This record gives sequence, structure tokens and C-alpha cells, in this order.
Amino acid sequence: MSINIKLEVFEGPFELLFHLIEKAKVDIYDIPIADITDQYINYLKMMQSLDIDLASEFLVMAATLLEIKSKMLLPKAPKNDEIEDSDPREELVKKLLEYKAFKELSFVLKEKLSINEKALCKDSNLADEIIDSFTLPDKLSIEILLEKFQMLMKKRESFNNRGFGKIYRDNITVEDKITQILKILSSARVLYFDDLILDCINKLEAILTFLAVLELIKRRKIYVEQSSNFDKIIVRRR
Amino acid sequence: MDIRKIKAVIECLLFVTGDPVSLKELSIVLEVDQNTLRKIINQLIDDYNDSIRGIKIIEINGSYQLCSKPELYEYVEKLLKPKAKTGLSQASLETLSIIAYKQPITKSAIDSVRGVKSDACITRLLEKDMIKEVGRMEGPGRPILYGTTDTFLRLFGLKNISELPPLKDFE
Amino acid sequence: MDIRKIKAVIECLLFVTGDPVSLKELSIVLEVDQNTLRKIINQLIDDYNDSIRGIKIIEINGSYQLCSKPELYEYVEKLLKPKAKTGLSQASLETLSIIAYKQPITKSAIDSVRGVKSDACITRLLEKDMIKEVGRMEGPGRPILYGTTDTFLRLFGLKNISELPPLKDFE
Repeated sequence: MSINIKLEVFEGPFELLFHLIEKAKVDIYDIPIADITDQYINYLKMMQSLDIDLASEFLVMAATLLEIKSKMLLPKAPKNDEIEDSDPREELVKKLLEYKAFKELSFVLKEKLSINEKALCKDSNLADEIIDSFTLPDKLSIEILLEKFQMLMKKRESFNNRGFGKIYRDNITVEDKITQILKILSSARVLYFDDLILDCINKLEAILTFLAVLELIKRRKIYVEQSSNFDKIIVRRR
Repeated sequence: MDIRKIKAVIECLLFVTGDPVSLKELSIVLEVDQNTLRKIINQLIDDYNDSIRGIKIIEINGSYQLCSKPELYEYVEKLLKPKAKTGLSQASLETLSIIAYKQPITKSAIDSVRGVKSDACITRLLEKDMIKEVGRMEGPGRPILYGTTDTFLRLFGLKNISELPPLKDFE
Repeated sequence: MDIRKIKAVIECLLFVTGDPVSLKELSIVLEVDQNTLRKIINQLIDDYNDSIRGIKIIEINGSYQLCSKPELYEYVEKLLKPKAKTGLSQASLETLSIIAYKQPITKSAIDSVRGVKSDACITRLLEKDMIKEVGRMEGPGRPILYGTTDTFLRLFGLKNISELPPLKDFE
């Protein structure tokens, strides 16, 4: 006999809590915290038994719920005029409601998006074409190009850092770099280490280049010299 | 210049650039003061509402841009391979709503409202040009602050950020 | 579909594509026979002749394309000139900067840095004698390699390409 489990996947602990609160049909301002905590933990256990990885946020929330539950069990302190006896659930409820407000808003935005994304704009190719037809000035500052190029590099770098993978020069290896350096040195007698690094499109490639230089030194194919501190490092063929 | 010619020039300029053009730039090119020009553009926007027109003018942060009428999208889809829709997940839309209301905001502040990490959503929104880095917060680590872009306003049909629908009271 | 709607759809389609669209394609999308459609487009072309319009439809080899009215070109120039003090569009400047720093480089390598196609920019930079073909890359398809020209060096006041300012650390 097979058991069908309809497993709902929740984006985060707030979503799971909302689901439990709605299912229990209770007032969000008066959550029966012991019940909800048990249900919450049961759900986590079920997920674990199914070998489903849970984000650590789910466990943090479980700890928070247990803490609130234990505070609720403590006998109420005798009325004190100076210290307002606050409900241990208050902060959680506030966060839940804030999250709910944004969630509802996101549906409104989704509706707006579904209409307005169908209004298409034109690209600026025509304007670019016209601008490129203007005559060039007599002189231009090279800084403009430098700035443009650095901006592009920065954009690429930040995308790379966000796990987009490399966009350029795919699958480059240390061996590729070694071949490249040897090729340059087969026609040029010397080359500057700086130039090798400057030629790199991102940090990974710079690291690979550095490793290639080390490897070539080890293989006794090249040697490097530097006449004094902070001078350019020269790479020579052996 | 008569008003008909002014309207013609505006249509021509918006068509050629494709991108939003500010009221100020239009006013300089046309040599018409901004107040008068704004009235003329509003008239022009009404003219475009005519059912015989397939394009319209939208206003974003005091700039104007031509775009196709959304209600004719089905024909565009029929002619062109359907352009990839914006395709934002519910999680990304939530993240975007939080950024829209609380901007400038850091990643960890977004995480704390959502109760989960928002890294993937933020990357996606940056990639889609819906949000951008608007600065750094003073303090340890100087975390990046995020805000919405003009693309966001355009895709959600907002003239500016104050046109966001009200956030239901959650106090 | 009534004739007003057909006109609106045609305007919308020509606006969105930017490129010429054939009568046949329009006829398929609109489900209107080509003869009828040709008559409607001719009417539409007349509508555009109205002095209130800044764009018009041109016919090329049985295809139709939207373009700006040539008699309004002076205004286009007035708008774009201040944005183009360099005489190069932002897209072309970007392309040129990549070629300058990474030469010799193929078109597909440029595209991948920019994230968009650079064909048109490369053509215009070649026309402006800013770049030239410097050889072919070994490998499949032997793609063309581009590099900068002497005209480029002169314009930017460089004696040779090694005088390019060094990149600041790309952190």
C-alpha cells in the first residue's frame, strides 16, 4: 500500500507559520503557541525524515518558538506598575504581520507587472546610429575609454561574484596560460609580469596566470627577475 | 512653432531615442517652457489613447518614452518569437516589494523581513535591471544599499515611486 | 477586425520590430488578405502625412518600416548632439574600449563582454577608421580579429598602444 503525502514546500519559516495558523483557524494576535510550535516541529521532522534539506532559518524559528513557548509557561510576574508585562509573542506577531503585508503587496505588483510588461519599448539603436554619424572631434581623452572599460569589467566581476559563472574565455586552465606565456616568449625575449596580469579579464584568470608563471619557473622554462623593490617584474625564457 | 509641429517633433524625438527623454531636454530642443510643454505632452498622451494608435507615451520620473500598447501584445507575440516575459518568482516579487517600500535597504534587512535569505532573488532582480546598488550604509562592513530603477517603474506602470499602492497597515 | 484596429496593430508591430516587416507577415498576423491590407497601409501612410505626426511609414521592396520624418532631423540633431560630444555613441565607445584593451579580439569575445551583439558598432567603428581587421584567429571558422588603427592613436593622443592608461585594480 502506498501512502500519498501531499507535501507543501514553504519558502521560509514565516510561510510555514502562516500555513499552520490558517489551518488551525486561530487569531494571529492570540496564537496558541504550544500547539503551533508542536505542529511546526512535526513538520520539520517530517521534512527531515524525507531527507529534504531545510534552510537553517527553519531551525532558528523552531528555537524562537520554543523560547516563546517556555516564556509563556512561566508564571506571570506580579503586576508591576513600572515594567509593562509584554506578551512574549508580540515581536513574532509583528514580524509575521509585516511579512504578510509585503506578501499581499507583491500580488498587487504582480498584477501591475502582468499588464505593463506587455508595453514594449524600442531599443536605442537608431539614436546610436545617428550619433555615430556625427563627425569626431579632433581630440578625445583616453580616460573616457579607460572609464568605460573599467565599468564593463566591474559589471562583469560583480555578476561573476554572484555566481553567474564566467561570461568570457570559458574553461581557461593553467595549462592554457602556460602555452600562452610560452608562445609570447617564443617571439619576445622578455615580458613584464604586470602586462600578463593586466591582460586578465577577471580575478580567476589573474590567479591562473600567476599559477602558470610559478609552474613554468618550477619546470625551469622561465625565470623572473626584479632589479629592486616595486620595480616591474621581468619574465625571461631560459 | 505651432502646437501641431511641437507634437510632431516630440513624437519624432521619442521615436528616435527609444529611451526616456526628460521634459527638460525636450524643452531645450523645442525652445518651449516646461510648463507649456508639459500641457502639450499631456494632450499628446490623450491623442495616443485614440483606438487608431498602436503606441503610447508613458511618463517615468519626469521623462517620457514611447512604447507599444499592451493590449495589442497578442499580435506582437504572433509576429515575433515571444520576448521572454519578465518572469519573476513569487519570492523575487516579495523581495522587490520590500525594496520598493523600504529603499534604500540592505540585504540583511530584506532577509529579516522575509525570514529567509534573499541572495538569489537580489541577483535575479539586479540581472533584470529592476533594482540597483544605490550606495553603502555607514557602519561595519559598509553593506550595499539597494533601491529600485526606472525599469522597475516602467514595468509596473508607475510614474514615480510615490505611486506605489499603499501598504496595508500591519501595526 | 475593424479598420482602425488594423491600423493600430500595424503601427504597434512596426514600432516594436524597428526593422522592415513584409506585407505577407503582416497579413498572416492580422488575418487580412494582402490586397486589402495593402490598401489599408496606403491609407495609413496618408494618415502619417498629417503635419501632427513625427514619424512615417516607408515601403522597401514590399516591406514596411517606421522611420522619423527627415524634415525634423534638425531637432533630432539638437537633442543628440549634446549627448554625443565624443562623436561616438555609448555603445560604440564601449566596443572601442574593449578592442583597445583586449586587442586582437574577435567579435564574439566583444559580444560576450558587452552582453549584447556588437555587429552594428563594429561596422561603424570600421567606417570611422577607428578599428581594423588585424588577422584571423586560428580555430574553427577562423574568426576575424580586430585591433585599433593609427587614426585611433591620433584621436586619443597616444604614440602607441602601450601608452593606454593601466587599469586600476578591478576589485
